[in-house]
Amino acid sequence: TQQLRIGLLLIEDSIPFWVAEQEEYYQAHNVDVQLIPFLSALERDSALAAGAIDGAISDPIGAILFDQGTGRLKITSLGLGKTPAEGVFAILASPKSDITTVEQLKGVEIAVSNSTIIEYVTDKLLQSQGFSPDNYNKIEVKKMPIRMQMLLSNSVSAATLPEPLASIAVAKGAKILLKDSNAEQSLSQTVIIFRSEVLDKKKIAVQKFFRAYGDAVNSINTSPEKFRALFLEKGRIPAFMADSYPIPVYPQPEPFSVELYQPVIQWLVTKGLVNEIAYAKMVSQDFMSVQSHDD
Amino acid sequence: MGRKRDIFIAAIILVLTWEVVALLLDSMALPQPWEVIADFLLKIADGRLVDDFFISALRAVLGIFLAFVVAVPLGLVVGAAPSWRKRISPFIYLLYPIPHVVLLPLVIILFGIGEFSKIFLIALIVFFQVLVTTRDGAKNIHQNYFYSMQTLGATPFQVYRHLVLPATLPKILTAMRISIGTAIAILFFVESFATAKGLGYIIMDSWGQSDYISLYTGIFSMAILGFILYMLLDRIEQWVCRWQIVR
Amino acid sequence: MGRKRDIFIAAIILVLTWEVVALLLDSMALPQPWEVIADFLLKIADGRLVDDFFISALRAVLGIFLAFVVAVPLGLVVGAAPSWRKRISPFIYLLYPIPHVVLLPLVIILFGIGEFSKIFLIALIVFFQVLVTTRDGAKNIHQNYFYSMQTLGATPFQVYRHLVLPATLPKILTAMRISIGTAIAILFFVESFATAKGLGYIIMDSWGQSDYISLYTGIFSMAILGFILYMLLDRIEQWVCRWQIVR
Amino acid sequence: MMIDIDSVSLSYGTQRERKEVLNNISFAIKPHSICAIIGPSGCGKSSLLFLLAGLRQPDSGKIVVKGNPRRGTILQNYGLFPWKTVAQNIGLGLTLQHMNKRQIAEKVTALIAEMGLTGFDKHFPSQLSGGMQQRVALARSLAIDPEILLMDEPLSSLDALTRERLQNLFLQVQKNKQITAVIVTHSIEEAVFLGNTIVVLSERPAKIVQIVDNPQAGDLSYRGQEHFYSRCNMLRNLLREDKNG
Amino acid sequence: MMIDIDSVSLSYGTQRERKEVLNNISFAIKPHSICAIIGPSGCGKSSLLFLLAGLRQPDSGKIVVKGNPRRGTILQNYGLFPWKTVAQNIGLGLTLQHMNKRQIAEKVTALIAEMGLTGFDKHFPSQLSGGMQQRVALARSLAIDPEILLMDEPLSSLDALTRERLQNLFLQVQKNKQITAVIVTHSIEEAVFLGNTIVVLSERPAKIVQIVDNPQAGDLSYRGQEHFYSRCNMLRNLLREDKNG
Ligand SMILES: Nc1ncnc2c1ncn2[C@@H]1O[C@H](COP(=O)(O)OP(=O)(O)OP(=O)(O)O)[C@@H](O)[C@H]1O
Ligand SMILES: Nc1ncnc2c1ncn2[C@@H]1O[C@H](COP(=O)(O)OP(=O)(O)OP(=O)(O)O)[C@@H](O)[C@H]1O
Ligand SMILES: [Mg+2]
Ligand SMILES: [Mg+2]
Repeated sequence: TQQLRIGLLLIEDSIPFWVAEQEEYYQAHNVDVQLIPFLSALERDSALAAGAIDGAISDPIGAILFDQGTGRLKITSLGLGKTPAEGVFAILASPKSDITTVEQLKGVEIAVSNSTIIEYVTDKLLQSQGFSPDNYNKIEVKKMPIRMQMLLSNSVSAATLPEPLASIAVAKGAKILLKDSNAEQSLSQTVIIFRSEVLDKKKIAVQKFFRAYGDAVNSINTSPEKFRALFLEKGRIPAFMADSYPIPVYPQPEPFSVELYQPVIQWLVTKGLVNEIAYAKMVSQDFMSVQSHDD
Repeated sequence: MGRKRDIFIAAIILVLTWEVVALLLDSMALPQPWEVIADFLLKIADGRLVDDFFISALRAVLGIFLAFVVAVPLGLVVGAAPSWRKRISPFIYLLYPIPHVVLLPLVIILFGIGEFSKIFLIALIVFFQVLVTTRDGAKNIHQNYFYSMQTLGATPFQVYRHLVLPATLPKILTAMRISIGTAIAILFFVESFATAKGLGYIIMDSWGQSDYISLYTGIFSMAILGFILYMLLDRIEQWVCRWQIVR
Repeated sequence: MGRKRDIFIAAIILVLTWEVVALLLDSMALPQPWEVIADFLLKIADGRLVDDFFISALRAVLGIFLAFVVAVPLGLVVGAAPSWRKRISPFIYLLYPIPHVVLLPLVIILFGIGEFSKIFLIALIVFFQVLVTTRDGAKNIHQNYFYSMQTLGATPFQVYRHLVLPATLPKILTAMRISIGTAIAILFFVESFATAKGLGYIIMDSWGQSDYISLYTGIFSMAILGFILYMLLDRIEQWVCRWQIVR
Repeated sequence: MMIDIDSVSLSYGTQRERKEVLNNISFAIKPHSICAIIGPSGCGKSSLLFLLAGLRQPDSGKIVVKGNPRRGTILQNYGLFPWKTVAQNIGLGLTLQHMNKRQIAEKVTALIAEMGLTGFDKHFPSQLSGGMQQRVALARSLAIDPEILLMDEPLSSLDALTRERLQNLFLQVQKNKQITAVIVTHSIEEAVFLGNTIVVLSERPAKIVQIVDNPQAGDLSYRGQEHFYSRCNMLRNLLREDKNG
Repeated sequence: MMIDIDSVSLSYGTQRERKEVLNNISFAIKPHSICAIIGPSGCGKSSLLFLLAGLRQPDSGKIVVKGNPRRGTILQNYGLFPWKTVAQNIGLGLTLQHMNKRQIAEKVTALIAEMGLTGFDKHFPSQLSGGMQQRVALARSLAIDPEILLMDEPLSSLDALTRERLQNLFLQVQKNKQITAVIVTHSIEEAVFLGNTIVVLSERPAKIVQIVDNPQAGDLSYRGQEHFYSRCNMLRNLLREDKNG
């Protein structure tokens, strides 16, 4: 059997992968999947570039930037983020600042990580509030924990953070100004990506993988509490919100839609980070067609 | 023993300073020492930390070992033979100042994402520090010693064995000290991929969750790991450099 | 001059090796040298890279300077005075092996997000390397020199000025070499917050975008920056250590 | 400057493996006189000089020097600083006393000439021959106008003629400046020519074999006289007897 | 082992600042004889020995040694290795020749005894007195049974009695093993007692003042004879004249 090595970040989006492993769905579908944890996108992308992993969990911005139109990888499936409610990002104000409304963000420096989903969500959220790009300044802080710490110590007045850091920051007194879970449309998603080469050579294995993944999604959605321990561990949920943290409803794997793709590629093109890449070139449709809806 | 007392006093002073600074700053970014020490003891007691400790120690020590095996002989030759020095130094000067962690993708291509890549990355970074220190040490050996060796009809290998190596040994030990510090300090980087074990992983993971108590438990463990290695090294030094003590 | 030729040959060999490896691996993670050099020249020509180069150079040099100003005098005293050595060494051994980059949040709380925090972080990491090297260097000064100083009625300060400092100078230069490598190599870390300038920023930014050509342009620039600093240092060494050359 | 050495003992090594080097040594050195110390190689002469220079403390007994005289010391291995030039080495003691640069330069130039080292002021010690290094060490200790001068085989690497010339020079300086001097030497002739008193030490651990009064010492014509040779022979016999019996 | 020194010249320093040290030196050393070299301090004796030992190359001229004899060399500064014990230092040459450990130990023990260093075999050089270090250096060069022995002031730090004893020992070994030896010395008496030929060098740059044949050298009774003293005086005058004229 062919082996698939999949790079995972320790976030709640990757729970189905772990559930499939724990429940032995991979064996059931006769596919050998090896899950490899990474602590940040940087190391994951390095492994991907090196060909040491076949697929990974990522976000659309990261995936497109990695590919640059070269066809090195394809977005194979949507993970979490089909609906706005599944959004995990928030723009927060420092506990010590007197910013309480979105309007006050004008002219303020907001800590983000350039050319990532963080910057994307920040732009989208603020522009949906009628901000123009020169209404606000972004300040680059690559590392998430540092960004949060800078926010809490008032080194910056505002910052964009994902969960669970956003919740931790709130617990420390930071104020949420905007959340993408409150947006009108989904701004942030996770996606499952595979290297094109793998999709060619191990097509069957990838299909089997998605079937196992689908089984895991079903299991979680049927009895989420059964997997809370695994969820808390692999999702790295802080202890203080362990019990209350809602386990999301995971969608079945499905192709990344044009509606979700368009705004992302446009933002990237406008920023001059990539040239226009056709939807069909970046996104694969093949692997869901065989998906059996047996729930 | 006076030595034990000195260490004890130093530890007390450090913890007290830490406590005072923590109280003054009153920030989650610096928890108080007792919280950290309690967490540390708890995790040691229930065995969770022990594995991490040993796996990190192993990675660091193997990385250092690998670096030394290559860098010390090379450094001795490059330092002691002016013609080699002239030729090899430009390579060192061009290759040392690049941030080797950035070569991670390359390392992964060459060695995969297993243990060896981690150890290799440690070795790569430590390698240059050892090479430069050994080279500079071997360079400063007084010419008269070479003359003495020559008059005794030593072969080039014997010159290294009986002169260059022992004369450079104190500097090699310095290099070892620097390596220990470096190797442990970069664990946090090499343990952030394809592993869920090790002090570096603990640190990066807790950092990502802003769990500063665990973070400092990791730092605290690293300090202890380094300290143990340093104590071992001081023992070794006392043995191999006896001739420097007696004078 | 033979020296220039050696450097030239080394550069050629490195680029050729790189080319061969790049061709063999055929991976996006290692672009070919000509792509990188073209990118480098282009960015130099249109001035984009020049700023980054100088700002990184400045940060590295200031960080090293700051570390030396504190670590050298301390290292000399700790190395040359056994009573100090016994007392201070435990602090070094406990504090050196922790990954200082993890203390960044603390540094930001103390010094804000401006330039000084960056320079301080470089200084902090380099500090221990300089301290250990200087200390070990000062420790190995032969007792007879101290006796000579004593017979001439030197004050403690004069002993440092006329004996300990010049005798340790070759090791301080070694420390300087290690520092240059380290300081440049950690730029990628200290330039990842609150700045959009510097070779480190370029590297992290391109890495994040998997833009490996820019990434290697950054690495390439760092190699050149380090190389320039090393050449300067060799000049300085030839001057201050004349007495070692003539023998 | 009276120097009083009172039942001094010294050992080296650890508790487990002690080597006794000086065994209950007592003698006095008269002000403005020269005391020569002779004895077999390895007996403890240099160790005794270390004690006199205050570089080590005796295990028991004490050494009393009245007042706080300026001491010049020449150790057996020259003790020159390799990173300083000849001129810097010679002037070091003066530099440490914050004498002004011009005065130092004058004094150093004069000493360099007297030592026959003209033209070598900018050389480093490693560029000198053994005998030249020794002369630099001598010049360095004379530069500070010492009241007490302690010398450990200061002329051992010099050829016979240079040695005699520097013995004469030393005598002249010693008389002019009223220096109290101790010279450790393995040359019996040198001891007899220079030493107003000659302390003869035994094999290790060094005990005093005899303290010889030598009133004619320092007389430039002494060297040729028969009396000089008989003195030398007497000392030689003293040493030989100690060795054999 | 015939050694032929043919119009050898040597300078130190850079193009800009050259110091000529040896100026056109020619002489031959007969097989199995002892050649003593004397001359004023700093004239170039050690430099000449460096050339003989093959440690430096002359600027012009050449040095011819027939065959490839084992050479023992004692440099002026002992050249002991501080990280090796007395026994290890003495045995080093043999270790380098891969002699077996037991044989080395035997030979070393015998030499240590002859040098009067018994009990110090495990000491490091820094724990020895100057004269003891010099004896270790002598022992080290004798250990390898050299065919040619080159010695730069090998006995300069020894007291008169030890020095005489070791001169006698050296003579005995030299005769037994038919060693060709060169000894640089600043003691005219030593040169006359040991040197079958005595090469007298002038002040720097060293030229040959005279080559003195000294047939009685090596005769143990020579030292007491009147002829011995007149030889010494003759050499002293040679040196003095060169200096003054
Ligand atoms: N490395 C060097 N660089 C420059 N000059 C040197 C060097 N070595 C020796 N000299 C010079 O060469 C001359 C001869 O030195 P050498 O050591 O041969 O003298 P020597 O006859 O052995 O004197 P001594 O009796 O004092 O040992 C000296 O003037 C010395 O300054
Ligand atoms: N640091 C040391 N550790 C141990 N033993 C030592 C040390 N220094 C000297 N000794 C021993 O002390 C004894 C006397 O040494 P010292 O140097 O005083 O002799 P000396 O009379 O000056 O001999 P020389 O005439 O050979 O210079 C020697 O046996 C030597 O081995
Ligand atoms: Mg002595
Ligand atoms: Mg000489």
